[in-house]
Amino acid sequence: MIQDDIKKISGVNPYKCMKCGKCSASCPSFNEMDIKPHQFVSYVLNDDIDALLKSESIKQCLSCFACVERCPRDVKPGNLIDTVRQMVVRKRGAELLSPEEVTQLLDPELPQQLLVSAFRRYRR
Amino acid sequence: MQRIGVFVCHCGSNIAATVDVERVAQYALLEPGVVHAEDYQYMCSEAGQMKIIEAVKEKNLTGIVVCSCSPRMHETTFRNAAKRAGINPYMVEIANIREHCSWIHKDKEEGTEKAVILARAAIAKVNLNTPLVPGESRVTKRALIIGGGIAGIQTALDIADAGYEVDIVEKTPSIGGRMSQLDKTFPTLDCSACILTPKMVDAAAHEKINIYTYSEVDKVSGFVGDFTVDIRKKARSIDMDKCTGCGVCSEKCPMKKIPSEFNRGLGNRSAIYTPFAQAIPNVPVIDRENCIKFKTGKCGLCSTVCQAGAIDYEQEDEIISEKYGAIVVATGFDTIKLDDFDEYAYNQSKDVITSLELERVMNAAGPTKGHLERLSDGKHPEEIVFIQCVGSRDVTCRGKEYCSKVCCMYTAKHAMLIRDKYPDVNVTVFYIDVRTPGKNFDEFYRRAVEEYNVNYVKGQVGKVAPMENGKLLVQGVDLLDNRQILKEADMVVLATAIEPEAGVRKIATMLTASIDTNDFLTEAHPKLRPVESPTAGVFLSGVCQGPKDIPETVAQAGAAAVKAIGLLAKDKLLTNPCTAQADELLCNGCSTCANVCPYGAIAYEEKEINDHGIRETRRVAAVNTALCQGCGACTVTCPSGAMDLQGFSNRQILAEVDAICR
Amino acid sequence: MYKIAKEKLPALFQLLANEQELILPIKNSGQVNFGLWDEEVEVDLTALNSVKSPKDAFFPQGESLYTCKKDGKKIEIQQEELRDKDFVIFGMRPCDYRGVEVLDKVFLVDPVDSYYQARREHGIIVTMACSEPEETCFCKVFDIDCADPKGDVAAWLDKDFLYWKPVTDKGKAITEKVSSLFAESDDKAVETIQEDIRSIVEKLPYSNLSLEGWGAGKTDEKFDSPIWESFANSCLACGTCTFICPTCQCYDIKDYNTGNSVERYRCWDSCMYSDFTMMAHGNNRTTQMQRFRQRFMHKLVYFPTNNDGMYSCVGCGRCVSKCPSSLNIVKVIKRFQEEGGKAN
Amino acid sequence: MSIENKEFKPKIVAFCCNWCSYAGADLAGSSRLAYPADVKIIRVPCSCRVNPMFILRAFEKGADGVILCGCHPGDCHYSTGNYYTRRRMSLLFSMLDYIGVENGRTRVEWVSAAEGVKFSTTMNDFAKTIHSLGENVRLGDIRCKN
Amino acid sequence: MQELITRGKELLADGSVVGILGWKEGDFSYNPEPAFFQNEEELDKFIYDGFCGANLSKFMIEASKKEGKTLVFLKPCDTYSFNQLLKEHRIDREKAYIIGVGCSGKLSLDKIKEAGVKGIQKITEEEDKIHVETLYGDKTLNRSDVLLDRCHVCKGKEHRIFDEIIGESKETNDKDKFSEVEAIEKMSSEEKFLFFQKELSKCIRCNACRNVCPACSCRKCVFDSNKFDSAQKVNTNSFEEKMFHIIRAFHVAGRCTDCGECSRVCPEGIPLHLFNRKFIKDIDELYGEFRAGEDAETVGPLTEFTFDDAEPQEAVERG
Repeated sequence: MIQDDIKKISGVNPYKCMKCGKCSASCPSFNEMDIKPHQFVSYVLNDDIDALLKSESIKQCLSCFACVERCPRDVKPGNLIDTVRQMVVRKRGAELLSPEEVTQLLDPELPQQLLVSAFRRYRR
Repeated sequence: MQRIGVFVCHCGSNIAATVDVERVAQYALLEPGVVHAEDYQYMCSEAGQMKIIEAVKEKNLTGIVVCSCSPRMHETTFRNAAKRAGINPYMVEIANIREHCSWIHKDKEEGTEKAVILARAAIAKVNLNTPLVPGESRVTKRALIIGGGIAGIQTALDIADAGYEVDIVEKTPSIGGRMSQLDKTFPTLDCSACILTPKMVDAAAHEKINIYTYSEVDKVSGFVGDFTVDIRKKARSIDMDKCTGCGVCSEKCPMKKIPSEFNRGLGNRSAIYTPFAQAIPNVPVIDRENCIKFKTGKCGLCSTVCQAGAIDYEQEDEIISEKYGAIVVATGFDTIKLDDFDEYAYNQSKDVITSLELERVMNAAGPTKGHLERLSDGKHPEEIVFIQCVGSRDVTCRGKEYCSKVCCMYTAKHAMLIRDKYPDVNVTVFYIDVRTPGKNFDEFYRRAVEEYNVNYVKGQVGKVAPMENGKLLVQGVDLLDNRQILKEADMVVLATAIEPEAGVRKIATMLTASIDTNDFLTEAHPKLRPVESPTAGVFLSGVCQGPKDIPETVAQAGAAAVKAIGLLAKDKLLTNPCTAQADELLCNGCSTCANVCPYGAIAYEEKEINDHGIRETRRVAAVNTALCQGCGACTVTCPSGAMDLQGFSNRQILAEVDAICR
Repeated sequence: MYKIAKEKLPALFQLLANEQELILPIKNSGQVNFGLWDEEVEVDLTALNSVKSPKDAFFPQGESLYTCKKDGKKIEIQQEELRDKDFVIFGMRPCDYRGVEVLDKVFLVDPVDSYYQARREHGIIVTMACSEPEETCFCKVFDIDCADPKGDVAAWLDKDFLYWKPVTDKGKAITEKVSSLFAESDDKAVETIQEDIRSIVEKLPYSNLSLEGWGAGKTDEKFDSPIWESFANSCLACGTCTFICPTCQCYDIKDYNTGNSVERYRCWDSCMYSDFTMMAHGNNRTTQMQRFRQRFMHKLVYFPTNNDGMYSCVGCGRCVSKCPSSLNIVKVIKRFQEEGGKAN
Repeated sequence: MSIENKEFKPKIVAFCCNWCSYAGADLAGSSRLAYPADVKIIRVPCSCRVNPMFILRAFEKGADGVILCGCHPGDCHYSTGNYYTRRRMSLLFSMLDYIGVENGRTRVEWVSAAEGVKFSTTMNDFAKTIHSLGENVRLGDIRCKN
Repeated sequence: MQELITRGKELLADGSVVGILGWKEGDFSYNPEPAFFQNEEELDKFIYDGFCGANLSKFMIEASKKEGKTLVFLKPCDTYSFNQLLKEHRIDREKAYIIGVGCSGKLSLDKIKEAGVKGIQKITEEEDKIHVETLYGDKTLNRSDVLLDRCHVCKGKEHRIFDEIIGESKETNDKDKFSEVEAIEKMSSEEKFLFFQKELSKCIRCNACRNVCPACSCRKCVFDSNKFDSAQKVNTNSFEEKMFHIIRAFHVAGRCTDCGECSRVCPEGIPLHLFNRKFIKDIDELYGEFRAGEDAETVGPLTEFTFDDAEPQEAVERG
């Protein structure tokens, strides 16, 4: 079940969402997104993963994690987007960065999560 | 040998759906001592109780086991039934097969098996039960109210009107509480002070009510009907008998720049001050931390100007020890700290305020004399944004997971009042849900929208950023439109979550009243005993128990008063007969049990003992059953097992253990 | 007479254990007690006395008698099965063997104790002479020759060999089964061992202990003596002496509730315990003096009175070395002889 | 997971104080917060009523885990009971660990009357621990196993 | 020793005391018994030497019931037990006249035997040596090699309570008292279990440890009464001895003075002090150092608490 995979990878429980929209209110890329952050949660909830996989949003998300930071229900939509993005990468069989490459690119000041998601994006 | 009857309740389908009640009864019949077993729809009903009574008479039962809901629910019911049937009420044991079984186990096989075991344990226990007779204790006909807000005042008035002495302990210099800080009240828009002040005056004037302001509860001991409380009257530095309340001292005080607590820090007060004009008592207090006289030894101006000679710099804290029969907690609430909500810029801009601060801004006696203006520059605002659920319904460590309940309504009130007084101001409310259960509440909210054209947007605000032009850039979302909204606002008002007043934890500990994870006091039963704490003789009034608005608070205050009156009206209380008892033949006289007794209920006496023919004088423990509350601490500390607890004896508990483990 | 080299003993034990249970002295955490043999255990044949006497093999410290099983309101009684397989108990000392003879007088007379009887019938006793008697020994006082053990098989140990002499038919039968490991031996070597032992026994401090004043029929003379009090003052009322004694035979019968059944078992009791022979009305002996007196009067007066003069003490010396308060039967025997005149 | 493990039905005894934890268990019930039926609750007035004898007896008679729940420290209905409990159980559990009884078999948790959720999660977690430890063989009386 | 006898006779003669609790010489060098002397003549058999390890304080319970005072000889470590009994009102200070006796460590017969000694005829004590004459030849042993274990972790040679002191003491403490406990704590759970299983399987439930213990002073032990249905006279199963020893240790926790009598008297040589000392170590670590019997007033650690005591889980997992 792909929905379960997503939940497992992201650690997100979409049922905790109370649909307040604070994620979308916080999102700097809101206007560039076809599926808005808060919709991501309902898409997962409704198991409409195909739409997410095709979505433009996963490329537009800056991984700033404002939505993760501010979500009052600990739903973390940003992690969800990141997870879907990762699934796309996996589906395409794209290669991920090799460990040697990663160390060179590392800046110890940056949040780990940001690095990982950013690398995934720019590797394509 | 006991003759035990087992009665298995279906509780409609509450139990019967997941527990095969007939099988439980069949199995129970195989247990030692059981001579009768049956199941019935509702054991707690009159018909159900009659079944018990009939069975007792027919089968000559000596013990009863009821397999039903929690003993916290119906133990008393079935004990009374036993009494009616003519057997000792303490010959009844309950097997909790609802809360601890049918409600949590879905598989009927599993549920039934567990119910059988729980019944078995109760039967094993009842086999060892002995008839117990409660003792009596006296009731002090005086009540203590902790907290002098609307909840405390109302409770005090109701109890005093019934003819009992009441003391109110309030930690601030005046009674009145949060309600005195409010401007108007929903849904009728009465002026808060106009309806509160008369009650304050009534309380002050009531011959049965004694008010200790600027005082705190220091220590509580005793138990229901007979509490002893130490009240600390903090040094006010004013002789309350001499002060006339003329106010000259405050006017002349050179320390005037101290943020006023009453105005939520938006205005200033002097070091010697009366918190607000209608304060009761109308006697100032010296804030020693900020007073020049106390800081440097110089000044003393207030003392010079006071014609009554009421200023007393030497005054010290005074401890008053008083006995009470009942205690009502009415400690109220505060708003949560917003330090962690950086996105709302509360700490960055003076124009981002909480709703309680807005109350002061709108109030004629407030820092802006009731004019709606920006606190940063005094300008008249054109665009105001309200943000709902700030910290409420928030499961992260920043907020509270509960709904604060009052925000939707006061925000509608604020929006309406602003649009009414200043039609030129645009008001936008960002909300997640609008919750308006209550008489005339939804109508009130709809008026705000339909008559006053307040702009309600379904969605949250993600960020508030102060701009260079002095305005606030509000970035929100309209979920119905699926559109992000950017608004330049002059003011932002945060519907901040409320939480119990900080001191409540300490008070709860002193009262041994339990408290939940959010620091709200726990009620004895969420539905059936909502104004009583599980600790006998302690009652709950107002927001200390959970978020509520003024009408609800007043209603609960009245209910708490009735419960307290019901207690005070009794001359004597029956005490719990489940007390400790020492077996004199086994007692070593070592005093270890007395060391752990929280009630000082164990004394020692030299006694002539006949131990199977050996006569000698021994030092043995004697339990004062009027003082013993039956915790059992002594029983475990006693190495020889001489100390035992009636109703929860070693052998009874072991019998339950054996029955469960077999 | 046979002999077997010491280093071949494990093979002997293995062979014995192949056919039946073998019980012998085993060292566990520094202490020697009789226990079941297997390849893992450390056999110790040098210890003079095991801590507990080997009477356990016939009269265990605790044994189930029968079990009451509950099925609904019905109760079913299951009798514990009697011992029906042979076992060998190896290395019993001569004094302990006498202990078994004392127990026989109790359990094999009418009414016969079937549990004990079954074990006696199936038990094959290999006794072993005491190569190095110690100062606590006084078996000689009871006419036990620790150089010439009785039993189904008698054995002697010297530096290099174990000598093996079948005595009874049972002994001969077991010898047949293991004879492949044995070599024939003459009696000479054993005689040398016996001489050595007897010369040491002569030197033992207690060997000349007199039993004057004790024995059958002395109840009245001893019963009311104030000397008992002086012992009872120091007695801790523990059961050490009783539980290590080869002849103490008192037991209690108790029930154990397993939840679904009740197991009725018997276990050793000690007359030193305050609840010994407790009945519904209380206890016959209310003071430690009375309890202390009971134990020694029983061994030295009552038992001989009822058993043709046979003492129920065998002089093993266990109580002499193990009593926490250093009281023992020798002190009792002697103190009455020394101070007896003062008794009224 | 082995077949034996699947068949293992642990016996878990939970001692709950009347004022907090028992009420917490009631709340878990009325909130329909499930936990394994292996857990059976015994009501005691206060956690300080629980004698180490009770705990050992439970193990003797075949329990695989024993958990003791009381009011949070400071919230005891009898003011101080659970403070004594805390010391007593600290020592008892330490001793059980010392003689080689797996230390997950015993636990103390403070559960208030309002913590139905905590009660349920605690019991789920404890039952899981006992499942992973398997049958109690180090402290039981074999006579009770039949 | 003569000084003790003389003083005892004086006190008897002038009526200060009516009886004397001391030690009486035995048949062998190594088996003096605790005794109650009632007259001067009996006192001629009084002895005080290296084998007088028995702690006499518990005998004061019975002596306290008698008319008049009893003279009791207490070694430094015995005074802790005396104080503890006093704290628990089990004995009467007014009924006791305490002479604190010097102590240079007490001897262990088991250790002498472990050193390969058989057939003991006579033992003579010297400063640092012990001479043993036996049926199988003579032997000389180092005193420190045959001291009771408890003397190596001696609490100190100071009497905590006394009326007068006679005799000199010599320090014998040369080991860390918690090292044995620590060694067990470091074992795996399995190893711990096997260790105690092996030791406790020897237990014959003779109750010597309990009956000698000054802290086990209950009129009727829970294991002898029907209060908990726990009266079993025998270990028919490996559970019972555990139950007995754990509960016994728990009942004396915070009260045990670590006098070591339990280990001294165990006929099976079970190191029973390891239970009590574990509790002492836990108490020291969790609630601050506490010596039961240092005085007769301070309340024990299990009848006290602080608001921030360790949680049971932390206590177990502290490692």
